[in-house]
Amino acid sequence: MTDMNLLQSRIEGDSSGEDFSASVMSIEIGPAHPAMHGIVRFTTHLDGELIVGMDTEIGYLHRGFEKESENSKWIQVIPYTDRLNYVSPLLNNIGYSMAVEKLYGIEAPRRAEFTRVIMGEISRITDHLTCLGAAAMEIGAFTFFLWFIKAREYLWELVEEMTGARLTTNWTRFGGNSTDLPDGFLTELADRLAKLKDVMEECDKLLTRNKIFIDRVKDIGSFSKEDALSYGFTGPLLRACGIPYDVRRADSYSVYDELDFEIPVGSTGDCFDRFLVRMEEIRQSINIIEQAADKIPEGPFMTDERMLHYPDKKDVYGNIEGLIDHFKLVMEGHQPPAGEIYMPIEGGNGEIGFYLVSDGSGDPVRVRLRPPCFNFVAAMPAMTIGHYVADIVPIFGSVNMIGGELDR
Amino acid sequence: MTIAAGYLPILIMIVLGVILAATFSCIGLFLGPKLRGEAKETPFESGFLKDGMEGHRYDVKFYMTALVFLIFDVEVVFLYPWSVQIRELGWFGFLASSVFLGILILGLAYDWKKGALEWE
Amino acid sequence: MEVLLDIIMIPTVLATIKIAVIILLFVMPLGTVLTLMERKWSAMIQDRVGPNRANIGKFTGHGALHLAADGLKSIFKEDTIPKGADSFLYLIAPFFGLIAGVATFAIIPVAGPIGDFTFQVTDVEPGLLFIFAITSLSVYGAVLAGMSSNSKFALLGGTRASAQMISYEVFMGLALMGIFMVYGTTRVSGIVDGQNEYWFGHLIPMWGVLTQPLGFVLFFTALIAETKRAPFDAPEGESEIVAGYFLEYSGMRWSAFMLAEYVALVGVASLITTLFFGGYHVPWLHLWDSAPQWLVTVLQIIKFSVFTLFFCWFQIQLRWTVPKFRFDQTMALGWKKLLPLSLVNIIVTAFVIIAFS
Amino acid sequence: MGEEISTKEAEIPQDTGELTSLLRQEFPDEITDYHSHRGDETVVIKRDSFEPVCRFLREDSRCSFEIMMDLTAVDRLEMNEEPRFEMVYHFKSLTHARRLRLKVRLTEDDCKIASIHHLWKAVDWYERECFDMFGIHFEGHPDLRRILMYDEFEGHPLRKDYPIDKQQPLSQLKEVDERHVYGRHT
Amino acid sequence: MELKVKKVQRLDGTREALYFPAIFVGLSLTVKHFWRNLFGSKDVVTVNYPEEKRHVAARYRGRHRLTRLENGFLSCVACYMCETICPSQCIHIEAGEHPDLSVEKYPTVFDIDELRCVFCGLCVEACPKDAIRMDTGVISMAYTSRQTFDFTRDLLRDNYDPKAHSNTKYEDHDLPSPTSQSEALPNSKGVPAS
Repeated sequence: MTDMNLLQSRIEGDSSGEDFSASVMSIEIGPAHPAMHGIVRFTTHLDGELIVGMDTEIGYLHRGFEKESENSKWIQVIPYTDRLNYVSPLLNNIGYSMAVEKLYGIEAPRRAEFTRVIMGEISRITDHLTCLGAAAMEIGAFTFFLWFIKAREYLWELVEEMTGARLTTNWTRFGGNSTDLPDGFLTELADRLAKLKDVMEECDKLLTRNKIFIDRVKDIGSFSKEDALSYGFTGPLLRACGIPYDVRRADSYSVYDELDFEIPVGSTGDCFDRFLVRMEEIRQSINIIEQAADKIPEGPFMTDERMLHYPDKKDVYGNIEGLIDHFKLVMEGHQPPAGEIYMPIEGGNGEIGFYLVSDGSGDPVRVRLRPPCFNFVAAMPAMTIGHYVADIVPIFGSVNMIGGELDR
Repeated sequence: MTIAAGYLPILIMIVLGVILAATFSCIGLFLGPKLRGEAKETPFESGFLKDGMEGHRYDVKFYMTALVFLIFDVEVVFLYPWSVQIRELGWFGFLASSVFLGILILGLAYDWKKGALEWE
Repeated sequence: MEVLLDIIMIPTVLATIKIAVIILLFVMPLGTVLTLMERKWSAMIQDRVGPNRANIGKFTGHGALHLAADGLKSIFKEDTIPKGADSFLYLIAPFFGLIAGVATFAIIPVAGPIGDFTFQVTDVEPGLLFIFAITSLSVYGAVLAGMSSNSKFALLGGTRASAQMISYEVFMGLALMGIFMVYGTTRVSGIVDGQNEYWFGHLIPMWGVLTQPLGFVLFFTALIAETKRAPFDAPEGESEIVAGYFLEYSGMRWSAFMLAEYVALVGVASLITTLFFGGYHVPWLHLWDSAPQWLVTVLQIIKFSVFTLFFCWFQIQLRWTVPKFRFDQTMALGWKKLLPLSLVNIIVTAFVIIAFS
Repeated sequence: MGEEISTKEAEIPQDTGELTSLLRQEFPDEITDYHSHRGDETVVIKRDSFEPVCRFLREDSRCSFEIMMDLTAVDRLEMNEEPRFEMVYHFKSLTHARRLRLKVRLTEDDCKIASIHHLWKAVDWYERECFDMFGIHFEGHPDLRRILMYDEFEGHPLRKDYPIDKQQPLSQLKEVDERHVYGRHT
Repeated sequence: MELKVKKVQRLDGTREALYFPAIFVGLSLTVKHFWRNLFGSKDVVTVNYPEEKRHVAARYRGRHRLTRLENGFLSCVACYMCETICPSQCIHIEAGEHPDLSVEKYPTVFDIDELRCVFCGLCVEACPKDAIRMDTGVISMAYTSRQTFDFTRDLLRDNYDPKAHSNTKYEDHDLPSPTSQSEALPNSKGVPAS
């Protein structure tokens, strides 16, 4: 690398007599740029085509999730969580609901948990499909992208069958789910997973061993284990560095300890490892879904705790107690006991942590989301400096920044 | 047929190309709308209204590549006559051009080692 | 009638007619149709439907009307010139690509000669050297567009384009040198006729792809890089430098760049056909001595067109299969792999030819 | 129907986890409060000793918290508790597979805390976010400016006294280069 | 279950360095798709929208509708449950006395601003009378003016199409009467209306 001081003076000093700044060109990449799939701005300093400096500006999609949540009832936050990581909305739903359940100190029935595992893994697959597809598209493999989008379509139709919407799912509730599996869901699921496997196999053949692709991603954005931990990486990016940290195993929540799956890890933490780890995670998720679909028990999909869910409609219509409960629950909202909890789950990008503070009333005091890609974007300068400007594309693609989650 | 006559069609062709390109370039000036605005006229830079390259100088890093290109392009020209007449020139020609190519390859190896082929 | 025939046989008039026929009836329509076909074919590859919305009433023609719609749209679009741009250079930059693209066809024969009449605009002595000269013209298009736009992205694209195109010109020449050696000429008609010889009696035609397989691969690669198509489209790099050197262009000027790209695509396909796949010669047709002349010519035109179309299709198929190189990798591939390989190819070819002749 | 869940004061257990006792042993005077509600080990420490405690948590082999998971604050204005702000840090140790929540209480008129950006690199942006949202000053942070909000934003939106429907004044369009001095990450 | 770790396999050897094997495999795949979609059975998930309609799931949360009792009166009793639970505050209800004494209370105003609505379906869950539903199966609401999206009480019918109705204002004398509204009976099976 060039002498740091000289570089600094090159960047700053266009007022000084000797015009060093001439060789460093600053160029705005984002917000309105095809490679920025969320809205984020990188002010990149280029020496020729080499990136020598980068400053990141985020917040273009800030919607005040936390502020709005504090001004809503507990249950009204669920639709908001759909819009956090909008390519895997169900995982956010599940994370938030499990956090509130932890606040209550209860657990959802087993059938609900298994359903959550199935739907959550479907969401993880859609997340990875989108991320890998978009990243590959930006380095020119357009066909790969559209085949993945086709596969994602299979899954989103399932999500629609289940929840009534493709993206804005609003599916989980405290102590269970709003809906049970529809008729014939599991056979349809097996069908679609078989199709997904075919697509995966084809796409694997198309790209993974292509030297052009390998050249684009290999040794790009490498990250050491220490740096990754220090930057708070979680999820596929941390695993690509070789650390098998997966919240599903590390803090085994839900019914993941009954399911058998492997955690893929890479070695160098470059974009190639991230790609391979995500590909493998899709396969593992398919595996998990198949196991969960086998093991799913009969039973209720909603807890029978009072004051957690709306009473059955027949109780509401038929007896006064049910009607009063219903009215109390709607008017006052859910009232989790006072306290604070942190509930981590494994999202598509890494650890989604909900930190909730309740004072025992119907309104949350604090709803905090730990966004996994916040750390990744914070590390973007560290990952890109020293690479070429074209390498921003695979690096940023593998980071899988989701604006809704990053800026909240 | 004189040599010039053989090239006349090429001239016609180029003129045709120019006419075509001129039509393409100018048709928009007459038929398109003219709704000017500051935002529209600024060069694209991801949504920021900046002045583009004005006042900037850009460090062209590939001048070494350009130099290597020049050398090769000029040297390669010497090979064309040989390649066409290869049968007539026989082993002597082969030897001569092998020496020539050998020097060329040495030069390439030198450039390679010196890093002139690295794009920075 | 006689007078009319005489006028037509004046070289200038004859050439003009040939140009008009080749350019206006074959290349330009093919280039234009390919812009749509690329979209439609890529949709087929990618399990999509592709463009099919443009319509007149109920008629959509499976998307064929998009051609007209796109043309009309770009004609009536505003022609913007960015602030601070060098408007003269900005205006003339699109010229070069089109001129180079069109002029390539001056030396490509589409069928064998009938008496004095050739199905080739002109058969100049330097032949392919003329192609090298004219393709280097299109570098100017990219460079001037990138320089004059006053945009940083365009400048990056222009720089990349110029470095890439001048580099690959070297390999283009070196890769073809084997062909010159094998057929002993740079004249296109000579090379095409040379490919109508046969090995082992009348068994295998001496097509360039068989005599120079490595040369074929190298030349094809170099040509694709020269026309900046995928996987060598880093100068356009739509994901990192947005559209590269023609980023600021709009309306018909942008269309000129696009059309030039597709004309060049047809040019590449016809060059490959001419130099490596026997040109217009239909293999083994000479065995049929009594074939009427008109039928032979028709068959030759069909053969030429089919091969050209195939290579157009192949390039499009290739584009939607592979990712693209990063820019420095394109350069490294050229200088560190293709260049040594083509030098080896030259030496081996020369050795074999001299040893066996 | 199950038993009705108490919505009033929850019986927060005062049982001491392993880490809590370790920290109490190492920093006996600095720990003001601790609990492990729903299994989340929580330790509240005094502000002055915050930086050494963090250093201990990161570097001592009995703790070795490699990841600073989350950093945020809670405004307890409406809970009527004093002091008003509570800094909340979540740490994760992969070696010992443990989590710890560290809290520091800050008063409204003196909401400053030592920055720990030199211990974990992730802290940098989280502290900027916390400053942006709550107006808490992190002493020693190299580049404490807004991150989610724009520079001209007035007030700190996640404070409870910031009304949700408050309108911000319209700011003038500025030349881009005037806004920040870039080039910190070179 | 114990922690199982799988190291991903980085294939980057001689076969990859040759470029061509992978390109040929890729080409064979894309060519296969090309010919299959050109001549064979199409494997296309794209829907030619206005001509073909997507299959809409039975649970799909589409446009709202207000259900009616068997006698044609609105089921809604203006209890404000949906208005309370709505996270986007898009429902506006005003309660009133019905002239027909058999109806206890009814909404004189029931407006839904469909542009604010986030289609979460919480109102449907909160309704104690099953009076509001989102099972119309209407997936697109594309109108040209903002006013058209302000759905008033009487417009929240099964097959209502605002484009065909210019008068979107509710008049008080326009009270729902059993006879004229009988064609708008609720779709009790919950299947999407055609």
